[in-house]
Amino acid sequence: MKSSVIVFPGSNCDRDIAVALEKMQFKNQMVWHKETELPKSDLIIIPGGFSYGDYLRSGAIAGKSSIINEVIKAANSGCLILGICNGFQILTETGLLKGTLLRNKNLRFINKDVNIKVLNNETKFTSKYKKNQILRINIAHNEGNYFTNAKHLDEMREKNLIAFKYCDEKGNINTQSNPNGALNNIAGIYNSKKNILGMMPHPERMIDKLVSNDDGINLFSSLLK
Amino acid sequence: MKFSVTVILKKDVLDPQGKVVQNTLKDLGFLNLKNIRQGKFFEIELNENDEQKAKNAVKQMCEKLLANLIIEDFKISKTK
Amino acid sequence: MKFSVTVILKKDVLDPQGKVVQNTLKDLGFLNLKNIRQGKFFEIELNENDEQKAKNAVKQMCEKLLANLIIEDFKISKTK
Amino acid sequence: MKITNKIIENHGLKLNEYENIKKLLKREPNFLELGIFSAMWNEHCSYKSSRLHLKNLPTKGRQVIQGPGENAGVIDIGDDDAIVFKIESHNHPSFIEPYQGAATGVGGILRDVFTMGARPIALLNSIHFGSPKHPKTKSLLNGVVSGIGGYGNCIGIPTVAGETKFDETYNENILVNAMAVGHAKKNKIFYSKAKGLDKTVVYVGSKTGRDGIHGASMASAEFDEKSEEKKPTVQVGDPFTEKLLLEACLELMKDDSIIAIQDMGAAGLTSSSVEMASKGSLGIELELDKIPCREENMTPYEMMLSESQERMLIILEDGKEEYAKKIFQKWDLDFVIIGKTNNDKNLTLKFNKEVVGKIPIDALASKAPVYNREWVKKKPTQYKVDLKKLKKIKVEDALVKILSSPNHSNKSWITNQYDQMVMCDTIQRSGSDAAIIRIHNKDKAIAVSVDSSANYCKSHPITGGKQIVCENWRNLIAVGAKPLAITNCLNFGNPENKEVMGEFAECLIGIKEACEYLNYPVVSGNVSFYNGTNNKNIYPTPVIGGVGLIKNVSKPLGHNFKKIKSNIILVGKTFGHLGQSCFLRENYSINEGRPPEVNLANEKNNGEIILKLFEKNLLNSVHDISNGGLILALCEMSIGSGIGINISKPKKLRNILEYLFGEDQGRYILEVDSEKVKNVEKMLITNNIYYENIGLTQNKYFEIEGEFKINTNDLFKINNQWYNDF
Ligand SMILES: Nc1ncnc2c1ncn2[C@@H]1O[C@H](COP(=O)(O)OP(=O)(O)O)[C@@H](O)[C@H]1O
Ligand SMILES: [Mg+2]
Repeated sequence: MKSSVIVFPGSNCDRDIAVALEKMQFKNQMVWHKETELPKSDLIIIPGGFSYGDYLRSGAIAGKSSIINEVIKAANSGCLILGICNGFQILTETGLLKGTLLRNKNLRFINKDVNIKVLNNETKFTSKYKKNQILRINIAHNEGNYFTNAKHLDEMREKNLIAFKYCDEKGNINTQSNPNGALNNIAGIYNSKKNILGMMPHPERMIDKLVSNDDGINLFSSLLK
Repeated sequence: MKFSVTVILKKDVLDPQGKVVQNTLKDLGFLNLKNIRQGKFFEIELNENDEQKAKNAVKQMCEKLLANLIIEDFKISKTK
Repeated sequence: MKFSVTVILKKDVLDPQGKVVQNTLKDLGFLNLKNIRQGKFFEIELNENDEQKAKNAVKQMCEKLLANLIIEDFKISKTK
Repeated sequence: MKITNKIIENHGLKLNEYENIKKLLKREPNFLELGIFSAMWNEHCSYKSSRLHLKNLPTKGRQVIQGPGENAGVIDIGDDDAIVFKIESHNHPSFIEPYQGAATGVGGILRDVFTMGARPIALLNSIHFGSPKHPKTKSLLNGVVSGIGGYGNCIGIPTVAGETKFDETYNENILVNAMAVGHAKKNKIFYSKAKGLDKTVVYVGSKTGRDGIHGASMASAEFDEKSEEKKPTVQVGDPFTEKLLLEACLELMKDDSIIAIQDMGAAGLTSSSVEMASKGSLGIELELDKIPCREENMTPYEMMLSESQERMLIILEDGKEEYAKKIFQKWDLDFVIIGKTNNDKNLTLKFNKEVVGKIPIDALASKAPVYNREWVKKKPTQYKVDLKKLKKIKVEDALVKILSSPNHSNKSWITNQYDQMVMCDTIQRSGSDAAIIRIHNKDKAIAVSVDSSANYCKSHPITGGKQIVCENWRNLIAVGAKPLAITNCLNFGNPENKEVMGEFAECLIGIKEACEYLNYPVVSGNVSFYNGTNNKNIYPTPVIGGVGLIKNVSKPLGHNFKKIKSNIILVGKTFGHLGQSCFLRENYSINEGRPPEVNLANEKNNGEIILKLFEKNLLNSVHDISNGGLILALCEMSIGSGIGINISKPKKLRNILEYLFGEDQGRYILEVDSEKVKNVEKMLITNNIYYENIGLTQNKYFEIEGEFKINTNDLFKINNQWYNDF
């Protein structure tokens, strides 16, 4: 399995994701944003961080970089794309995923472990999880408040495109278990072909029991298959 | 030639920032505040004498980068 | 009564955001861009018919919350 | 421009200092030169009031690779690994503009660490605010916390520990101290000492603007009503550019292109160039036309004194210019050759081909003034607490009062705004006695903590000085780390006041004694004087940042109780000392009294035995006892876990309040499995350690027999209320 991690100026979870991919035996390459060509890959990851300082809007400027055109091409030809945190924001800015990520409801940066529920385990990203499994996973963002229009929300419900929702430890999805105000507690979504996943929580931070837990491992092992 | 551009969230988009600002202002005692919306503001200076061309360029800047048309509207006006 | 307020960094204060936006616009091919500065924009609606009073309230909002006077200047204008 | 007395004063120089400048130059300085002297001779850069006292601190040890005098201290943690760390204050800028002040404080201390070739791996902060009731406190707290987070989160370095305190003494002068810790290879440490003639001097990073001109002299002056007017000096941080600068510098450092490197911190280009030349006993010539400027028409004066952030000065080996330039271009950063080293031992400044300033380097550095300021000893207070004379209070009520007070409330409102996990090596996050950061790809880790005790230092500076070093040591021990070395940030009032100077001198005596006894040397630090307004000085607030080593890292114990029916063992003697306790302050507003005595021998013995118990895996959890005494420490262990306790009243002590709330030093609480108790006790006894078996953990209820019983959930709520309402 060949993976590529796109590195923008200001990306800062690039090393963390590379460590995770290597640990899971992916053949990984780091791709600097000024490159005009992507190495052949089965999986492209846009990591978290503050690309271009999150200036203007988070993800906006990275969304205009030359490498992103290559990512769009790859996506259209069916390559798997995973955007984590800032990566998710970049994917919405390019239009590969619909909707947008607004400022957190409390207007503060939030870093903590939260619970999320796996809504759809029939995708290339989540096949190793059980349906409705609850994961404990770290979030760290200023703009994670997912928003989209009613039509798109309906479409996502119909086609099962909502990947994860924030919930409490018992799996209840409600306002109390919503850390950032995201519409319907949405923590991650797919595009309609389900080859693109954008998520705010950081699976790469959950692969080592010494640091946290290993709830993120199955995301990578699902992809390996 | 100088332009000023305002970018603001579309009406049907949730505005967490505006809401917090509104509540804070109310707490500060501004009881006659009816509504406040927050957006971005740009002051753009171009090396271009043809007003139509300049305006067009600014419009493109907005469409390509400065505004996210899915959630935001923009307005351009010429300043002296 | 409606007002619009723009808040912008004082001259000489570093504007990291503006710098990155400017470079990106250049990269996108807007070569005649001379300068861009980014600020905040507010649309404020008040339940108040006395223009002087209303303006005063908006000014106070700016001073107390909307602008950081240490590094920012603000401008108020009445809109219809 | 004619240099008048007024101009001299505005530069923060005294008239006799000006006379001295003329003697050293053998002529009158011009305006640019005067500016440069003022930047180098002010308190912040010259350490003129503190130097004589700092000299006495212990700075050596087998673990020390580089002590004070460089950008940061360096210690050896075995194999080929070194840890580089330092703490710095950004008090005055943060009071004027809390977000940017705090942010640039973090940016500045990070540069100190990566200049030395280290990748930063952790950030800490110590922040002190005025009374929560003071009208400015709320916005200052908000601004400072989001500024610290804003910078650290963006650049991608975890902020893992700190302390947050409120006291009236900081109403008009908050403290914002930031500490950075980095990891380097022992044989790849970079220093600021220039070497060699005719070597290229390069400017890299952001452009120079008019920001922060005279920042260093602002940090060396008291505040008064007019300080609001000093606003234009506010610097804005750009963590995005700093991230690029960090990566570019570390990339260049992979080979041997760099002779010397120095970040531009306080007094910008002036102090960086002078320091490099001074350390290398060389001269340096700069062509100021080449400086990349952000604004139009900047003068040499402005360029030399600007404190624009995210800039570095590098001296390169011959022939490396092109190679280095490519790296900085890749990261979209300015890279400009601005000068050369020479052997005439002057700072020579050229502008438009003309020499506009020429000053002997030693006049700016080694011949800068050093003062032996007058100081007086603190008279120890005679005040003794007499509980009988105070209004009666129930244990439970006193506890609730403390737990819900701003100073003792749970800090997650703050720590949740910091990315603590990025880099994926944070083994123990905020909320415990010390944070633990694994060395990437290795089995070892470091523990870090920052501590201060201003009220102890105010009451009895020598004891206070000792106590903070010990408390910091104890916090590292409590997570199983062997304490190695410290950095310190000395926040004091006006040194021209002899009481303040006395507090400074005596705190340092205390720090020195404790560091020597514990073999806990000082490897870096920072002094911040003039914290006060119109002759009202803050309490003396030295802050200690410590680093310890965990050789074989495993899942940390933390201080949360793990099981019910474990034994609770109290290590160390309880005398019931209530002077300066938070019990008296929170419940009776009594600020008098002496701080608890520090017994260094006990401190050391108790700490060392705890480490042995760790090694033998005999403990379930550990917590040190500090502010609030035994009961508060027990509460903290319960709140995090939901597991309660059941302890009986002491038989010997006269008074239960003294027993539970006394702040006697050198104590720890251990949670031990019942099967292991024998073993633990045996080790304590053979090592002559005083201990008491005080009770057991139990389900859900926090209970002092015959006194009160409270649900741990309620304790949690009480402890978590304040910030949420804030
Ligand atoms: N400003 C801050 N930044 C990061 N962590 C903080 C801050 N303030 C407090 N903390 C964390 O909160 C916890 C409790 O702090 P404190 O009561 O000072 O601990 P201790 O008494 O053990 O030194 C510690 O883990 C500390 O690191
Ligand atoms: Mg502690």
